[in-house]
Amino acid sequence: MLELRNIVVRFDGLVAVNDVSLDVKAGEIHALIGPNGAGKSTIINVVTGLYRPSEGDCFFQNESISNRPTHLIARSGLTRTFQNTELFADFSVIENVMVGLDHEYHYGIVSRLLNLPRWRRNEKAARYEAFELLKRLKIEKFAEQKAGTLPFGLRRRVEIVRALATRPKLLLLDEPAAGLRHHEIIELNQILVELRDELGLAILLVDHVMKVVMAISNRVTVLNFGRHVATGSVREIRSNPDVIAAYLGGAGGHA
Amino acid sequence: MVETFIQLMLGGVIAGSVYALIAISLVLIHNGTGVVNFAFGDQLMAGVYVLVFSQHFLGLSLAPAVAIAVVVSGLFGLAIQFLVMAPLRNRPVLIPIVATIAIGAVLREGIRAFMGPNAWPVPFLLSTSPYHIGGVSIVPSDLAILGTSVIIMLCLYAFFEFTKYGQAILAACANPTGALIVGIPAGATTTSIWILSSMLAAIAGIVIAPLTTLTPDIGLIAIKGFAAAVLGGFASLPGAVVGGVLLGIIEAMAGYYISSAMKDIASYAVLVAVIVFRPTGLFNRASIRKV
Amino acid sequence: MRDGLVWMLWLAIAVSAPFFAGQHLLYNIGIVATTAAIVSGLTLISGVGGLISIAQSAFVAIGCYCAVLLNLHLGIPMLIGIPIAAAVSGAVGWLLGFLCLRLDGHFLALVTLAFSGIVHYAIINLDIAGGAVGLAVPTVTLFGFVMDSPMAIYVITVVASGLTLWFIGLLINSRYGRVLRALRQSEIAAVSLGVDRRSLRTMALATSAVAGGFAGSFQMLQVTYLDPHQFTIVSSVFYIAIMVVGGMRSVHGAIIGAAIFVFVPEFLSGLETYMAFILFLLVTVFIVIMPDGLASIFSVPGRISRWISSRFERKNKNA
Amino acid sequence: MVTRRDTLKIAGAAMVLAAAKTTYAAENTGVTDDKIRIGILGDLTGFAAIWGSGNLSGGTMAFEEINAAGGINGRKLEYISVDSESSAPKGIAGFKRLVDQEKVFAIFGPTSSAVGVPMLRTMAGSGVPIFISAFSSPLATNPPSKNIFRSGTLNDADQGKILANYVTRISSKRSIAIMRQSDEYGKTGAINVVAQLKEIGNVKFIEEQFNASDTDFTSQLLRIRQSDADVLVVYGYPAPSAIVFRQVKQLSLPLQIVGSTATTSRSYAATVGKEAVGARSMFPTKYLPEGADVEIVKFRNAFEVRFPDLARQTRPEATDQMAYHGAKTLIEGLRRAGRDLTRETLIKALEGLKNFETGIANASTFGPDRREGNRSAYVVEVKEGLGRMILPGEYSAI
Repeated sequence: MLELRNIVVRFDGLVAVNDVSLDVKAGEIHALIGPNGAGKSTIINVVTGLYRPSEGDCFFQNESISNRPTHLIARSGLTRTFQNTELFADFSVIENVMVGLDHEYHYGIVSRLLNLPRWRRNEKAARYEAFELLKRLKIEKFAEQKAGTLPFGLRRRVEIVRALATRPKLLLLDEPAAGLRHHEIIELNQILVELRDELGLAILLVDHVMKVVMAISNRVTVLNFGRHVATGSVREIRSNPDVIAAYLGGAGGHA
Repeated sequence: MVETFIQLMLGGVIAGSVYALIAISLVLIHNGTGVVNFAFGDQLMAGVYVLVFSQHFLGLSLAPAVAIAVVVSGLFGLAIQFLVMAPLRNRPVLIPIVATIAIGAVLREGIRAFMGPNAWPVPFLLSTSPYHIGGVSIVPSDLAILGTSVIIMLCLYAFFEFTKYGQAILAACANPTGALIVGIPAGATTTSIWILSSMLAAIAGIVIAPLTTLTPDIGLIAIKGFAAAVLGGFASLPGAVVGGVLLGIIEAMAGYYISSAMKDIASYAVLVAVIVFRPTGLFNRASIRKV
Repeated sequence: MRDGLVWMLWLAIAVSAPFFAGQHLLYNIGIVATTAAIVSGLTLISGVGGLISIAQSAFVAIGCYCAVLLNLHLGIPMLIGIPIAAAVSGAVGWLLGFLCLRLDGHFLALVTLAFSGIVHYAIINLDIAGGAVGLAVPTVTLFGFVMDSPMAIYVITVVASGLTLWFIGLLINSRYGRVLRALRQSEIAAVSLGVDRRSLRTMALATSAVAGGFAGSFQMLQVTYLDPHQFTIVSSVFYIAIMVVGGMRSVHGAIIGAAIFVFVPEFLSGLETYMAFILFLLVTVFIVIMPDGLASIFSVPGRISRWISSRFERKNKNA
Repeated sequence: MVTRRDTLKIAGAAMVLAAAKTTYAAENTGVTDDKIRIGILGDLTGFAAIWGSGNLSGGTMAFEEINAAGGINGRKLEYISVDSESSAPKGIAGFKRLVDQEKVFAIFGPTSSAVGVPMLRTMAGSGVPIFISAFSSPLATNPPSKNIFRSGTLNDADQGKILANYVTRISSKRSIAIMRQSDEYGKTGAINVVAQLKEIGNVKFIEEQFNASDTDFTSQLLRIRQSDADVLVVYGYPAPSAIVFRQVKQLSLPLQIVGSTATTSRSYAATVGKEAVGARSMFPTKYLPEGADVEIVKFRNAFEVRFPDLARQTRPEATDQMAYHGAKTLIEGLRRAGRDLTRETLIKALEGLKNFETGIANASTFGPDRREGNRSAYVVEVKEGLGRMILPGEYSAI
């Protein structure tokens, strides 16, 4: 579904990602792990079009997206969340989700200005769907609360709902478990598994929290110093000596 | 022909160093506090009026009058920071910017009412009699502007590169949270930037005003300084100086080789072209925001 | 207070004014209305969209001059020419946005500043448009009647600016407004959700240009003369100040800001040459103590009632 | 239940109804048995305040003096000052306020072309007598409106004509350079200079422009150097003109400078510096505000006592002087209109003024089709030590 071929990213001579290939299959949860500075977030930014790869190519559903603008990548079914959450703080929760739905419930300026039925119908439908999505993640009772006032765990969840609102085929989650408490992590795991199994979503998960990664991932890719170390099932990864070396800090020499 | 060209260049460079003097301070405030200071031109004007006031009504001689002007202007910068900028610190950036517009108007209209709308004579710091070198006339008092802007830029450069305090300010500008962790209070750096830039305003004014005629509307020239800062990329002090001088030269050339009617249109058109085709300014490389 | 109630208040003032107000007050209300409508364009691009445009007076100029020149040279009646002129102004706004909104929105402030300068100096040197001397604005005719009485001009301008304000208000409360606000709060999140920031912001700039050109032309019917001095960078900056002082999140802020800058100077006129000094001192104080603009007083009743109801709920819970 | 549509309908109907209502001003509005209400309208704040504050001080002084002397035909003057804030919309608002709300009989002002010219249609349509002393756009009196008079100052059409005549006379090469401000002021002046030069014939000229906020004029002056002009006309505000004056000398251009009346403030030569020596400017009268003429000395002393705050700013200036003269002319009109004062009789009385002297500015003359009180000027020259003197000779535009 998503395929990275030999991606290289350089900033001012500094190589952040070096020759990384990766593929995410439909309907799987794919985890991307690695120590700090391994280039995980850079990969997400490349996939979503915020950075352009210096070399290599990026395919989504067999089409190259390397030169596509960010918003078109999102519209083609690839949506992300952010490491430090990027909610629209002044908006209510439901408005946040409605921004995600904006493209689905399109109406023209004219129909708003002339008060045509189309805008009212679409606004209503969007609000309804947003509410249903909030229900799915069991946060509908916060619908009218200002997003900026929510506790961190809830904000993450709102961000996931907002991403779902764009009807993605592949969800990119940038450290969704960072800063969450134990029971929140368990709930998160449940949600992600549900999304995969019920909606058939593919998920690319970037995280260090092993409680998440190891519990739900179908496959795992490990990066270190911007290089690909290994890809495989959770069990394969656990027993891979290169991975162990990478985490223990001694695997610089492996290519 | 060659003399004409050199004379033209010289005129452009002098006018450009006026713009550069202003651009330096605008860039300083913008980088340090995130605010575009629309009051700067009026601060510059007010600084000179303090000088004039000290001379004409307090009977001081030039040197102490200059000192008073610079100090009063610095105190005014302190007042701006404490009374206006600090309370507005967490607001959308447009609000402190509009506050500077209002502060500028307070100064301009206050001075107009108190010192009158007519021009005041300001003492020249250097002679206005030109030297003629090979058909080109060079005026010492004009060179004072160029000299001052170069000196100020060098001083600022030295201050930020070689003093601990300057380094601290730079660090705080680049990363307020980080600076806080290291123990540099964020408020202190913005305060010192406001004081510093306000003192620069008075100095710039005292150098510029004798040559441009002191009226309450002299601050309008800051628009050109702003344009110069844009041309230089709005990020670096050397960029501001080069931007200012370049703008002056463009104006002079357009005024002579195209027509005086096209002078401003040409320079603004260059500005638009720069922004559209080289949005980070002529002298900066693109930077990437970390997510 | 509910949005609708505020609108009713404006409508009530506009409609009842002819019955109680003299010509002077009527004229001032007309100026407030047109100024507010001009500023409402800025509310859309800056207050809602978070971008700074220093070109509003340039858009006003383009609208005014087009309408007047269409009338003088092609004989197109003003009331037909003004919408055409507003469209021209909008097209220019669109082009400007298209050129400079490719990348970061911050460049808009700089490009519009330069653009304001270019338009001002172009007008000054354009002899067909009266050049520096300016142009008298032709009178409006409607079905063959010359509408030049103060009352007729009041009605025309207030209706036109009311429509502009109403349209911009609707736009702000539509999905366009929502997405623009989203872009202001987190550009990166909005773009990652599929929001096309470039086309959206370009449209917003074009719309603000239309508002400026349209309402500005009607203001010129009141002022009766196009003087290039009315269209400088300084006047563009002034429009921004009006927006912020009134409140930059809604069109009500534009109306309040315009009213302040029209009525407060008259109230302070006894100060003579010190008037503007005191006025801007007050404005500075206003900005510091009410940074959300004076329009935020409209939210006070709502906040009080919410506070009361929250107290009430808590009591119920306790009981 | 009233729906939104209903409210809009009601609103629309009310507007139409209101549109039918109009107000009429009476011929003697603002005149009572013992009072005449006069509005003083001018720019007290903003870029054009130079002229507005002069209009206010000169007007105030003249009105106070006549009141102290017992008033006009048994009536005291009551004056109301309104600030037009250097803005055209505010000028019209101020005018409407004076006429509609303050119910004044006549208006003394407005004071700048940027405000005054946009107001002309409103002023002409109102029928209220308007007396201008400060701004110089020829449009104010040409075509003449029944109720708009101007005196003291020199309009830009006349000034352009006089300048052209004068510089042609003093130019030995019959080649003139013109540096003009890019705005309305400079443009109107230059148009008229050029028109008159063409009228005279056999004169070469070159025209360059600059902005009021410019600081460097090298490019324009170098273009002028390419021509063989020996006289330079500078038509612009004091601040840029001062730099032009200085740079001409610094570039050693062999030009005799002749500035417009804007370059004649008392401190002007000092702002230019020693380069001002020898420069000439138009001046709308033969009396300098710092001069020793009897009436001027009287005026200056009274002014300094009445406005110590302004005296500190090296005033009175020409603007105060012209306003004082203008207000005295208006007072003379009111006096001659007699006890039976109406707008019609005031206009008739003003039209009857011929060579009305105040000893402060050039005599005012009006007529049934003449609304411009002063149509002649003098030339002032800056001497060594930066003092100035009026050169002999009066130059008339008629």
